[in-house]
Amino acid sequence: MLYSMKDLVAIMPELIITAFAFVILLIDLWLPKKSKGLNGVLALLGVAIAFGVTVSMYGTNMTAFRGMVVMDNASNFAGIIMLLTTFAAIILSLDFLKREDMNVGEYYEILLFSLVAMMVLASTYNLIVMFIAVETLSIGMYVLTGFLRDKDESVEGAMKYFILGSFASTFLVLGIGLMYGLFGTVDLTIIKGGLANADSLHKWASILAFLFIFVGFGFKIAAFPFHSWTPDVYAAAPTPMSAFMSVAPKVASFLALLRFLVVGMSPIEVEWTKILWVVAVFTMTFGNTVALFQKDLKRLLGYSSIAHAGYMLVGIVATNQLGYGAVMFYLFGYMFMNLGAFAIAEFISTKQDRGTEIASLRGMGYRYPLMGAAMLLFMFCLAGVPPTVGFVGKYYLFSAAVKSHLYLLAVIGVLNSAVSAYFYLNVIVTMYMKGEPENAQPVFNSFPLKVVVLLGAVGVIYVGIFPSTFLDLALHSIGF
Amino acid sequence: MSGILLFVVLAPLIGFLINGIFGKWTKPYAGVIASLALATSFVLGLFPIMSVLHGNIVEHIYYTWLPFKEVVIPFGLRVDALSAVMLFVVTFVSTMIHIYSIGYMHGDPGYSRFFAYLNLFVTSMLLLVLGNNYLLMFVGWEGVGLCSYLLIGFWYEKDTASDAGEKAFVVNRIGDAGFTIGVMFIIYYFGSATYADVFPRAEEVLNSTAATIIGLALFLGAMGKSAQFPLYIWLTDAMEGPTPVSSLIHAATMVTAGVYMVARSNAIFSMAPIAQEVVASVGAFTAFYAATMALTHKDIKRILAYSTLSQLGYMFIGVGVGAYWTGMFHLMTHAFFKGLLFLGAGAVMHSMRGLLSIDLMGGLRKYMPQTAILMVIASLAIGGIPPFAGFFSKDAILAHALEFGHPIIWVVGEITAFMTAFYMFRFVFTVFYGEEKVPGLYHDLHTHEAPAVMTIPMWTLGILSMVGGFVGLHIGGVVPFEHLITQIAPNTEVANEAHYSETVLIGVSVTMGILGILAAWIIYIKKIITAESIARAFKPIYTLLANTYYVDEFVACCIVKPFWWVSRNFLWKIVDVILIDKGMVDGAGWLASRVGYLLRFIQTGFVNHYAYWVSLGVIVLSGWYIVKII
Amino acid sequence: MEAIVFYILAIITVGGGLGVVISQNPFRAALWMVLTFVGIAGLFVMLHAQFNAMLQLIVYAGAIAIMIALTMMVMDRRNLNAIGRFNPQPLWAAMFGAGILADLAVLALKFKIDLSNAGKNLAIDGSNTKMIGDVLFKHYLFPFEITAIILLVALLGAVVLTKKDINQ
Amino acid sequence: MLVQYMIVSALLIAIGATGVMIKRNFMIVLMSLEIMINGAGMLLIVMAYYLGNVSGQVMFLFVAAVAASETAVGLAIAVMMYKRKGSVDINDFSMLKK
Repeated sequence: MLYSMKDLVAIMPELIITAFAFVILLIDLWLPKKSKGLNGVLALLGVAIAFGVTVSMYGTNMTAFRGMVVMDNASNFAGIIMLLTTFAAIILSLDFLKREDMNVGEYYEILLFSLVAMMVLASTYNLIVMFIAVETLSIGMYVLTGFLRDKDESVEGAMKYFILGSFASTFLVLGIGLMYGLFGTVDLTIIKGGLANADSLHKWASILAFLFIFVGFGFKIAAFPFHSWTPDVYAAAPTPMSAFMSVAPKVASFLALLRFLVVGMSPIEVEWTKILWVVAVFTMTFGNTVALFQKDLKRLLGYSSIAHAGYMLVGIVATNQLGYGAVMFYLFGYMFMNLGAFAIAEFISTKQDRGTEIASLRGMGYRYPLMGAAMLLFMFCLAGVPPTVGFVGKYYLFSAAVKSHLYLLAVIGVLNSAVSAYFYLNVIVTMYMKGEPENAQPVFNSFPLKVVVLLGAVGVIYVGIFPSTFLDLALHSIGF
Repeated sequence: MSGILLFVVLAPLIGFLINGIFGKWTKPYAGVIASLALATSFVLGLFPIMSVLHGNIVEHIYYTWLPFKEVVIPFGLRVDALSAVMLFVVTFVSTMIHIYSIGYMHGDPGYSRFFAYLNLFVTSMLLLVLGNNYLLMFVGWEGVGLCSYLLIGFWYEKDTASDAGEKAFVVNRIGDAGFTIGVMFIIYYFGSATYADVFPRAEEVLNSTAATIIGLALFLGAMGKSAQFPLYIWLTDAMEGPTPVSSLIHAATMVTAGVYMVARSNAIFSMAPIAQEVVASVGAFTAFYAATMALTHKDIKRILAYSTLSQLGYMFIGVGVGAYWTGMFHLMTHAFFKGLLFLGAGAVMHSMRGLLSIDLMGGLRKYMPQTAILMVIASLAIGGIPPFAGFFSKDAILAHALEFGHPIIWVVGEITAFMTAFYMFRFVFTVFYGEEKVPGLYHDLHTHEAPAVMTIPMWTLGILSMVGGFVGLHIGGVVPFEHLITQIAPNTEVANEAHYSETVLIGVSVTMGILGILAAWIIYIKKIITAESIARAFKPIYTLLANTYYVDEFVACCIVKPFWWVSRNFLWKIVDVILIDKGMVDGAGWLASRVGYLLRFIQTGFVNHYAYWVSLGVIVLSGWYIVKII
Repeated sequence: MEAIVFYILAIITVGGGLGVVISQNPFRAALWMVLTFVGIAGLFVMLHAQFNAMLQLIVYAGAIAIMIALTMMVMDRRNLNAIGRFNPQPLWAAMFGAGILADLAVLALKFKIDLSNAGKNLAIDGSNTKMIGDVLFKHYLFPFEITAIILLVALLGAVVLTKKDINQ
Repeated sequence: MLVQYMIVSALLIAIGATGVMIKRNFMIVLMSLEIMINGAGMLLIVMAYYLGNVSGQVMFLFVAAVAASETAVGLAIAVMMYKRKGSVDINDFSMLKK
């Protein structure tokens, strides 16, 4: 037997999600227009079941499909974050699609298939599998970005994302080709051994191969200078999808990057830390300085997500267990704050225009006190103010850097997060201190949306005050 | 005891939650609820304080907050001598100010919001003070910053208010970055941030370079929060908030957090003479500089704001020279009399319908007798006149500065003491004495004494301003307050401690205070030197000779007037407004924004250009290594 | 002999690529692209990758080229041809392209691997296809399955983005 | 011959990249992307030959499949663009910026 049931167990959550995607695909054909909402419910159900399975399988370590798939704590932890994100994104979509009159099953199918791709990306040591997974999720994201076909910016966002995404993934293929040429394999665990024994010329060549692969991942995590798609795409995509995109693909890509760097490229650690040091500094500085000028909430969050990618790179550059664990924990916290902030962006959006200008938040703190308070929390969390989870996460990231004697990097990180306070604060100032607009535009009053905001707010505070369980999970998830 | 201690922190939090969530319904009672929450906290706080007075340290760890692999950061509360003082000051002064606010904020549309913020502020402040490790202190630290910002911008309809709030937050973040870095180094060196782990081992773990770096980083944080030069700029703008806020946050409690933090870190500072020198020098400079500012301002709240800066400078002199208890002592007395001064100013504003300029006031004594008396008491206290509270603490600071080998700082401190007495009595004399400047104004405004709900807290603080300094008296060879604090924060050992006659030192201090009051009396009561009298001074010499107050005229002409001019035109208009405010604060913002503004053009909107960036990244990154292969 | 064939194919391939970039008319560009794909297929044959060569012809030169051509058919020809040849800063683009080329060329010149197995182990019983099938289904089953998903996603995506009335 | 093959691959990638950066017509950008990814994929076949290891050829299958899917979505986007603005000039789609 080449493959057995055991192999299927290792991809159980993926299988469940795929199965539900197919169920939606079939059922959608017969659903009358007014009961299209069922699609979303089914998708939620699928994600919930997969979540249960992932949680119950936490702690198992196995490889399957001849080493193409690994199931370990890291993949399960990342899976938990991604499943939660998807769950929230689907909830946010329920009313949104109805409002935009785009309530079709394809949306959920593509979303679920992208989720499968991300989960695969997070659970493999094989470069070619990584490539296929990255591409699957990218293609899903291209489509979802352009999903509101009747809007100019949707088309533009999809076009830009498509061109740049394909452009970057070519370099990924190039890098994989070079790695394969150098070591005769694309399995990172084997490449590691080969790299350790490589002569200097091989080593230099493999550094270049690493760089080309890094372009592909750097693009997905929005690291400078591969970031340029981020604000445009976040602004263009349907808001629930911006929320989804800003978290889930990042989780998967960061974990894949960790596996690639920490396992595969560990013999050339000295070199990649140098490169990532520079990239991290540029990424956070760029994201934070340009964000100072944003007038649109979604673009602001786009730049802020670039900056946060920079912070998380700090954790990787620290090259210690603490740093890797901190990256995972930060991703977990980032999920709450970003989903919440995008949910608020959706809350203030209208069907006619994008309507997410920061100015339209004016007076919101008084018109909708609870939503305003939640937004205040999310903004402070993004800025890293205690006792929110943003502070705890940053604290661990920078402490990891200090632990590895990267003082300058830690200081730059701290200063950056000081600068970032300015534009997050600006949002709050607009909400509370710029008076009421003359004709306040209506908000998107959707019950599911409020649930997401509430959960986000609770998460931000709860994980900030009682982080130890989650920290344990995150720190122990990194077993490589 | 552990439950009591936790409830000390939780009581105001509960108040915040009640007023914050049910504000719509609790509005009429918001002030009462908030005050009750605070009173509970104060009463419960007395238990651990009593225990501390008996020589114990109360410390409880509730749960592990951050399990940092080998570094464990607990959520624990600790009351020792230092935090007991702070606990008392914070809960007591806050309770008084809460009660006062019931009257002051009466009828404000944001009544319940105001009390919710105040309660949240006290929660954070208590966390800052009672936390048993640096990270918990940081939580409180940021929390008070947040509340301060919310309260400064409380009347957001005024543009200046929201701008001031923003400025406060941003300047504080600069300091916070320093604090964060300092704490990171502490964790790096000690493997812990808990006080009980850090301080006993400081001498074996740290060398003096490390201690200096940590000390300076921490002091950067203290400078931000305690508004020391040049990060003071936010505090004067912070006066845009309601006056009880200025009283509570920007005078009595929050701004002293920096002093508390330095005193708390005494083990580290005592190892770093350079850092201490910096702390003391910055403190002395701020004390002097801010006092010169206070001389010329006409807005009553700004005068008090500059005076706060100046007094904070004194506290930093105290902790900077290594006599930590003196800094803490002045912190406590200052909380009483400065809280009172602001409350008095608030009472004046209240009855003057928000007018702030001293040019419009005069003779208010007749309309507000109680306030006038209280303000005189507070001014005597801040002016350093015995037996009022400020005298003891200021004298202790200056005496220790001299004894620990800082004569220049002592001189600066004494000059500042003169100026302090002068500007405070300038304020008191112009506002409460003399005749009405604008006839009929008080009648139009229905100026009257503040209601009892406001005067009673003021009297309470007034009494403490009078007697609060007695804990610094020599009783049977020991100074009780010194004895208490030095258990936790022993004085830095100084190699050759100088000894001076105590009587002489006290004599100098008192003389300075009295001279200041006298000068103010001459100028503002006797009106010998006024703007018009300056003009008269240039009349033919014989008039001058005939004038019995020739000396005063000379002083006015050759010393006071130039000094005035320099203070007003150079220090304030150029250094303060242009250099610090426009230059540093706005300049840094301007630079960051310029960079961001330019970088933003990377995002041209053309997808080709985005592809350029990706390629550029590829070329630069791989070129870096390609060059090495060739 | 082999070298001559290689150079001819290489020139066809690269020339075709240049043709795509230079031409203004997208239909002509598509033809140049087909030429490149054919050249690549030829190179694949020389590299003992017969199956891939066929695939290259069928998928790329056949399916993809025709798909692109068909898509262009539905658009207005005049509009298509009216689009400017280059963007306003062609020099920058060319410079970046040259930079990438220089990087990769240096890498190619310095790239050394063990060539002792060159051309071996690429076929079972003289059949490259058999060998590929063997490896594909034994070792690469999992990525193969994922590939199924990517095709499905692309299909769904293409439908959802272009369908006339989405709610039908 | 390895070097020559790699140079061809490098040329294809560079030409394709230049095409993406230089062209305004979305259709030609799409073709340039195809050329690029083919150039990169070709490397797999080259390596497979010189290593005597058939995995590279198998991996090229995946790359081809991915490229085909990408093209499908790319063409769908082209149709969208054409429907919105009657043009596939990418410079007409530059509203989102800064």
